[in-house]
Amino acid sequence: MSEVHAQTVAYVRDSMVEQREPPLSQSGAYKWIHENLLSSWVNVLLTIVSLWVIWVALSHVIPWAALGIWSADSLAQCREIRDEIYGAGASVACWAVISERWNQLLFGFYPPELYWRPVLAFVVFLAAIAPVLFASLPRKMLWGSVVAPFALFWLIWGGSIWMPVAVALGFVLGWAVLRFAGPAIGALGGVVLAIVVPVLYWLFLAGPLAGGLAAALPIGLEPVGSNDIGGFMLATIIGVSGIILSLPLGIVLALGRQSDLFIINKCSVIFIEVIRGVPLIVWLFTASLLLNYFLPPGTNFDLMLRVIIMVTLFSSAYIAEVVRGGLAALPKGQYEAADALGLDYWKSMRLIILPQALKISIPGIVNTFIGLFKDTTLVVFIGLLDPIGLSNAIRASTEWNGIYWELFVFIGLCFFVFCFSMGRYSLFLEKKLRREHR
Amino acid sequence: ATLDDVKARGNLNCGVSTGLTGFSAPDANGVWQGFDVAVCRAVAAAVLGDPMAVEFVPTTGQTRFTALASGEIDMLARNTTWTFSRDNDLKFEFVGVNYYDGQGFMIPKELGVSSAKELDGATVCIQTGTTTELNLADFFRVNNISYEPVPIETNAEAQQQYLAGACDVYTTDASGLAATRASFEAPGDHVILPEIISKEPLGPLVRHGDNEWGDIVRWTLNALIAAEEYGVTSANIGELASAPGNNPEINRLLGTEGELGAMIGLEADWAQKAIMANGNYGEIFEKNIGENTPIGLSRGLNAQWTDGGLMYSPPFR
Amino acid sequence: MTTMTDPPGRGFRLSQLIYDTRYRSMTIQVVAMILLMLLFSWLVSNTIHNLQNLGKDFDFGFLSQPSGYDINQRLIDYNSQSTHGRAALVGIINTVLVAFLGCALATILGVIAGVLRLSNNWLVSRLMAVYVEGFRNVPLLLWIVLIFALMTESTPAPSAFRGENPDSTMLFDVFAITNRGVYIPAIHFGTPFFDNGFFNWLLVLIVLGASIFGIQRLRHWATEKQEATGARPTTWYFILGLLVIPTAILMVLMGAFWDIPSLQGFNFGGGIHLRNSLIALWLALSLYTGAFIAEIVRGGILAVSKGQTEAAYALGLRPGTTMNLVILPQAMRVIIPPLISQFLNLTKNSSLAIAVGYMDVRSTLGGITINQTGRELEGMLLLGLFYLVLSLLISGAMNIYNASVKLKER
Amino acid sequence: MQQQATETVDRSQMQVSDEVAIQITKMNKWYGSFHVLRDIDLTVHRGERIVVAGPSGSGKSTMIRCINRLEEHQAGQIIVDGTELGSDLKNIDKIRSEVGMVFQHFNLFPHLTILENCTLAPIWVRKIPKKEAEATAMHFLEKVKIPEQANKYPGQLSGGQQQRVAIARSLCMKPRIMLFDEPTSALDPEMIKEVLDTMVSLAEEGMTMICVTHEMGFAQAVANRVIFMDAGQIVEQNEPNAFFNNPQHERTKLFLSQILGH
Amino acid sequence: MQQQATETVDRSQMQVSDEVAIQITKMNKWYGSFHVLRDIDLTVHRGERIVVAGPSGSGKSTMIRCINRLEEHQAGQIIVDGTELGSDLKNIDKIRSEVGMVFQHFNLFPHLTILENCTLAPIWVRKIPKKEAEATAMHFLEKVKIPEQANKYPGQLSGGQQQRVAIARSLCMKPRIMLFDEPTSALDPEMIKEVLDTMVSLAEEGMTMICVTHEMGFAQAVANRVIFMDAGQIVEQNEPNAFFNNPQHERTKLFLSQILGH
Ligand SMILES: Nc1ncnc2c1ncn2[C@@H]1O[C@H](COP(=O)(O)OP(=O)(O)OP(=O)(O)O)[C@@H](O)[C@H]1O
Ligand SMILES: Nc1ncnc2c1ncn2[C@@H]1O[C@H](COP(=O)(O)OP(=O)(O)OP(=O)(O)O)[C@@H](O)[C@H]1O
Ligand SMILES: [Mg+2]
Ligand SMILES: [Mg+2]
Repeated sequence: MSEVHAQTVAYVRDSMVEQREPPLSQSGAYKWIHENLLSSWVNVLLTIVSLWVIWVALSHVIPWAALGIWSADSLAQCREIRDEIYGAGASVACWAVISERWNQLLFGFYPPELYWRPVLAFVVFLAAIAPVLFASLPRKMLWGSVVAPFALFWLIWGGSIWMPVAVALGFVLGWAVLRFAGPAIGALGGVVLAIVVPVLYWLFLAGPLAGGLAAALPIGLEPVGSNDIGGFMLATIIGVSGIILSLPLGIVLALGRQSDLFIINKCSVIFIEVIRGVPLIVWLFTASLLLNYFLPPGTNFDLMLRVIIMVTLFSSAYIAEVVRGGLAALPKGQYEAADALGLDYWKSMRLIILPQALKISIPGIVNTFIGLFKDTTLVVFIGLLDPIGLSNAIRASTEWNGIYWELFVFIGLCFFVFCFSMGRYSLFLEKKLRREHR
Repeated sequence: ATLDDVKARGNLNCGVSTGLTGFSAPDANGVWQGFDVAVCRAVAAAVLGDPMAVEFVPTTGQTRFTALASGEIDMLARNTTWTFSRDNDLKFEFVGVNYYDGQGFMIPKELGVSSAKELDGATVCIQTGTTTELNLADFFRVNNISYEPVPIETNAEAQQQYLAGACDVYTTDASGLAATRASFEAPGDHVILPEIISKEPLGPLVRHGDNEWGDIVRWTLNALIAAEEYGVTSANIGELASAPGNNPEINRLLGTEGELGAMIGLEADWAQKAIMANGNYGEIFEKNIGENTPIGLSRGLNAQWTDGGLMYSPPFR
Repeated sequence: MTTMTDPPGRGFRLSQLIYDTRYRSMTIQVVAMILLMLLFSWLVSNTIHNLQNLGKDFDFGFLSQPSGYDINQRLIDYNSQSTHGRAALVGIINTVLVAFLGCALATILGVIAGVLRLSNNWLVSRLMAVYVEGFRNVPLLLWIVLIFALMTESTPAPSAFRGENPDSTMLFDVFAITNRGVYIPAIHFGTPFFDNGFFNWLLVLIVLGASIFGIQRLRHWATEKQEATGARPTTWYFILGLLVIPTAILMVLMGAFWDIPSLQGFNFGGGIHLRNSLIALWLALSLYTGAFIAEIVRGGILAVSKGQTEAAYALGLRPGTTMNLVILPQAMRVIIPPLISQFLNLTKNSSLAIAVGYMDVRSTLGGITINQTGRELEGMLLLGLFYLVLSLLISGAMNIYNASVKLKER
Repeated sequence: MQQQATETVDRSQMQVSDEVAIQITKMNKWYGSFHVLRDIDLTVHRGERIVVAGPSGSGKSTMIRCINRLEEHQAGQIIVDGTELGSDLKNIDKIRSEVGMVFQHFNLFPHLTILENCTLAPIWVRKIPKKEAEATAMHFLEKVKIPEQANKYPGQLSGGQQQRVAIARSLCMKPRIMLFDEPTSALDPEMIKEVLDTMVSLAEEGMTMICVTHEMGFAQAVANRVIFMDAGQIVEQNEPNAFFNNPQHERTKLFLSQILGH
Repeated sequence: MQQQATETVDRSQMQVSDEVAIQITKMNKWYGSFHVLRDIDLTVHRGERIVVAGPSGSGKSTMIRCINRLEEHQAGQIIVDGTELGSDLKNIDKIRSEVGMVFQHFNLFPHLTILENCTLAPIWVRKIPKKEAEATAMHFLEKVKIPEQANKYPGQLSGGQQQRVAIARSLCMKPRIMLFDEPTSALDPEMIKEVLDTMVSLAEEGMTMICVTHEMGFAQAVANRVIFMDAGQIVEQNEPNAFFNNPQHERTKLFLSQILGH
């Protein structure tokens, strides 16, 4: 034992040590391999197993896919070519079915000379969605987004331009009522009137108006029926319109679920839970088998439209939960500040709460969209020709009867590319939002 | 009435199968082709004068009846078996039979089975959603033998399962079996057993209650059958129509004599257009499923009554 | 307490219905209620009208009529002469079965994949990422179909087991893996105590349950011992013995014998047949949901801050113990709620059984039955109700669990 | 504490009129069964500057939040500017647009620019033309000394700047009364001064203010009354000098010893 | 700073033995290609109380985390209590159970009660009977003055209390050496004192301690050596008085002027 300072060597460094490179064993490929693949015997084992798995998978798939035959008229011809090149019975893909039918898988039976329309529609859609997804774009572009749905409808289904215009006019009407009559009769009355007037307009005026305009000034595109729409185009249309149309309903449901008005709250909860508790496929069957029962006798519209309605209801329940999350994430102070400034419920929702809550919800909405987009494959069970339905139809043709994997692989890949990139985007957005919140 | 609706709309909504080889399938250009499709085209031609004025609505086994009942389609020309309960309980009207089918079995040759009665303990692939599974259950129960049903949603899957040996037997309507076998790499390795365990008269149907429309569809089908009987083909029909011959039945059929068209509310040359659309019944058969197609079905029961088959059109008079 | 905020004397004015907070909410709710009722009565009257027009009625009588179709996979007695109601019940049991199996396997797969994805083995974590992304981004329907087809293609047909020098042989001479499913040995009783097989198995279950209870006591005892002395006595052979011996004795008493599957005619006979449709659906559902669960597990583990691991290490805890005692219990709280909602999804997704011909309730009640009887309205209603009840049960369980594990905060 | 800032205040300029701005009588409030506010009686005259102090949880925030109905009181009366706060929505709207409120956490709207934050309520509630609203907003932003930030977003500003914007935002509604709920307690020390300065200048202009704060320097310099609350009731009130130098009630003494000894 | 608290320390009681507790020679560490620790040489004797200071990012945390292998060093030698830290897992376990560590953010296990937090490691690592472990835990909880919180969960405690629990938790393993990584920097001022007091009493009992801290009052009162690090190296070390009053190196001077001038 000694006194306190006995060992204290006073020390001052005279020259600073410079930054050195790490020793070789601690850097470069050696270290990487050692650390990432072989750090312990468990790891070595895992590495070996993984390599084996990769080998098994690739050794089967790569030759089959890479040696595939790309040009043939039918499966039989494909087999002949294969026998010629690789010998009988070799396992190679017959991609010819894709090269011959890819346009059907993408567009269904849409007239090939009109392919520019869905393509243009897709571009317009991307342009319209861009300002919503990327906050850095000028806000003015949002006006484009507002108009886009009507343009998209017109581009895809064609027909007279006056129909979408007449319908759009209804929204303008509603807005005008809200803007000009609202102040005179109070907020609540304004809202009610802004719903009633356009609905009356659509019911009684829009049709004749569109007809009249079309007669006076016939501008239009060649109409294309819903039956001609199929493949990924159908999946996209159902998915996109499902999500976009379900947004307003979803927001209303979310607000309803947050509301402390007992009846409204309970109704929203019941709606959301019932919709979410039952599989989509049951809802789709409902759309196809039962919807007609619930509507006035004689009403009869397009299966695709019915599916879109059902999908809209379905996704609105999911969107509602996403939006509810967004609403809950807003600090209470925002609600209070809006109240304190004298904004009423609707104004504070519209101007303060929803713009922020929706922004937070976008990643969730994108994820819901991915799920919905994948789920559109279920429409095959009610006879719509989505990619899978089309693959069945293609197999039913005498040329391609008997082909199997190639169609599924192609469809799967398309879905993967689409959903994966969407998923990455939503991840990016989530990270960005989290950064901004810090 | 349906006829007016169709005329006002300018096209016929015809329900077909989402895809059944030889009967209905879209080709590379997206144009529907097949035996059932031809019936739709004939009706469209008869009613609207344009065989292409058809909107094909693909239906599944589950959705077909609702589609028809709800008015989404004007007629259903999808391999649908005419049964008592469908006609009466489901309130539809079968207008005739365009194909006499029956449920059969296909089995690999190497199993050495020659009769369906030997199938005790076999695994049987069936396509669900039709009368098939009921027939199957009855057949095995009546013969007091056991089986293992493997229900499959689509023909493509069933084919794949069968080829991989996941089931010993594939059962569906004989026409489907033939079509499936035709697509195999080695069709000769599979046999279709002689037993036909059910009657499957397939025909177009319409809703109950609109008899005018039912008559139009019925007689369009009959016109196709009669045309074959009288030797009216798409090749000679122009000639026969322009110069009325000495067979009054043909003349009435083609509208050069009598007022048959007016009686069902159509043009006088309605049948002529219907036949011109795809040819007569025999031509349609040969083109889509006949012996010269990959499917290679023989006429069998579907031959004209004059040839010992069941195709028999009531007289046009 | 009384509300005194309003000056007395002034009576009720109509404008209060809108401008008075007390009445306003009432007004809105009453209006909403009326609108809702109107909507409902409109729908119902439409339905009645439409049914009338079609000459149909609303009647569940079809449930007691013979179904006329066979179901291959059934856990209760059923044949084509049974009623539609019984067919629905068979379907319900099948749905519950595949949902239960799926949830179990999906959890296992998901946990393994989620943990491996965090592994410092680059190859393994990449591989898991491929698995997760691959399954998450392709529709489930495609996976079900693909896995079904893959299973039939990659396993031998029963005929391959036939002959002198068969292409395939049975695994350990008792399991047969074929493209029709897997055949495993079954146990039968030669001298059963009861005539009804069910009671025999019930007896076995009771004995097994008693053994497990004994094991619980044993482990409890071991824990007490550990608490008292610090060292945990070795108990695994006791546990094993307890688990096996009583049941084994009972089995011997009842003359249990193995029923080993063997080739009989077209197929394997005897034993238990796990059909490919079940296995494929089960695998597909599990793999698909497992991919989502993997992400949840990964998120849950990442959510437990690195500091927790470090603190545990600094205390001298081994990685395994740290995982069990520190990381997992915390991660669980984050993981369980989304996990349950994945279970819900899996259960609902099991309705895609139709794609592989697995006879779940969607295929029996919602498929063939509706198709044969034309009772869409009644059938879909029952079907929807069934799924709804199932979902509510699962989410009810979730809420109870959530409440019980909530972290105590200041 | 920022006494240096407030020493320059010329108290004689701040006039108190006889007119009653806020009249609270026997106001009571419960959260569930917890009695938060008990028989609050308070009369505020136009031009008065009242500081509310008290230990945490004593109900200060709740009281001033009742004044513009962010919380509902269950018994008693609150009359603001002659309008009684009841369940009548019109009255609530009227009072809210006349009473400005500044929160501890600013609660600026992060998705709007500073200028938009300031013009939002005038445009939508007061229906003032946008041009005019912007002019007013710029005027008040100049007053709180940050006109150059008008087109930035709240996230880009420091805490002190944000709080000044929050004050400007309230002022744009031309309120006759301002409520402050611990406006400086979420701020770093350097920023407290700039916010207090703003408040002092407001006081100098004769704004009626009720301010919950722990800044005793501010209270001493600006307030003409200090109210001390504890356990949901007003325990003591007095003019600042008397309050600080000669507290009467036991709790007040204890509280002041803690606060000032700190 | 809490100098009043530490003024009472009787330094003469704190004995330093000749025995070497930690011996670090030429230790180097890289993060990727970034050279974090450069040629660290340090000998700590049993009973020594060492304070490590230095600007942010200088590698203080990294250094003490290397001592119980929370980070791996890539070159040089670390010998703790005669056991060399290498890749041998047994050695690592041995050292970890002899070296206690207290983190800036406490890192208590939120799902376990305070008592369970304290008994977890003794039971599972030292295989001590539960009863005994609990008795020890209560002993140390009393020592850090919070025995009454034993059955609460960490989330229910204040920051200062949590940090004291963290110290008690480490002590329950009866470590021979304690490492502290800025134990007070996440705490509110009132709470800093209670934690420092606990550390002082530990020091008085002769615990070998290495403590990264910015509490210079603590350093002056308790440490018998202050180490100043910069850019991953030890720039200067000395006994506290000399260190604070007569810093030699330029960087040390600069650092001290910033820290003390604050
Ligand atoms: N929404 C609420 N529900 C229940 N109790 C609440 C609610 N808000 C506040 N309280 C309680 O009411 C009491 C008074 O709260 P208030 O916020 O008015 O206190 P305060 O004096 O402003 O305190 P501080 O100085 O901490 O802000 C506190 O006991 C608080 O816990
Ligand atoms: N995991 C890591 N990967 C890469 N660099 C790291 C990592 N951890 C720390 N560093 C870097 O190493 C350097 C030393 O970090 P360290 O935490 O030891 O500093 P410190 O002296 O404790 O600083 P502070 O006072 O801020 O805690 C810093 O530049 C830091 O950015
Ligand atoms: Mg407060
Ligand atoms: Mg540090």
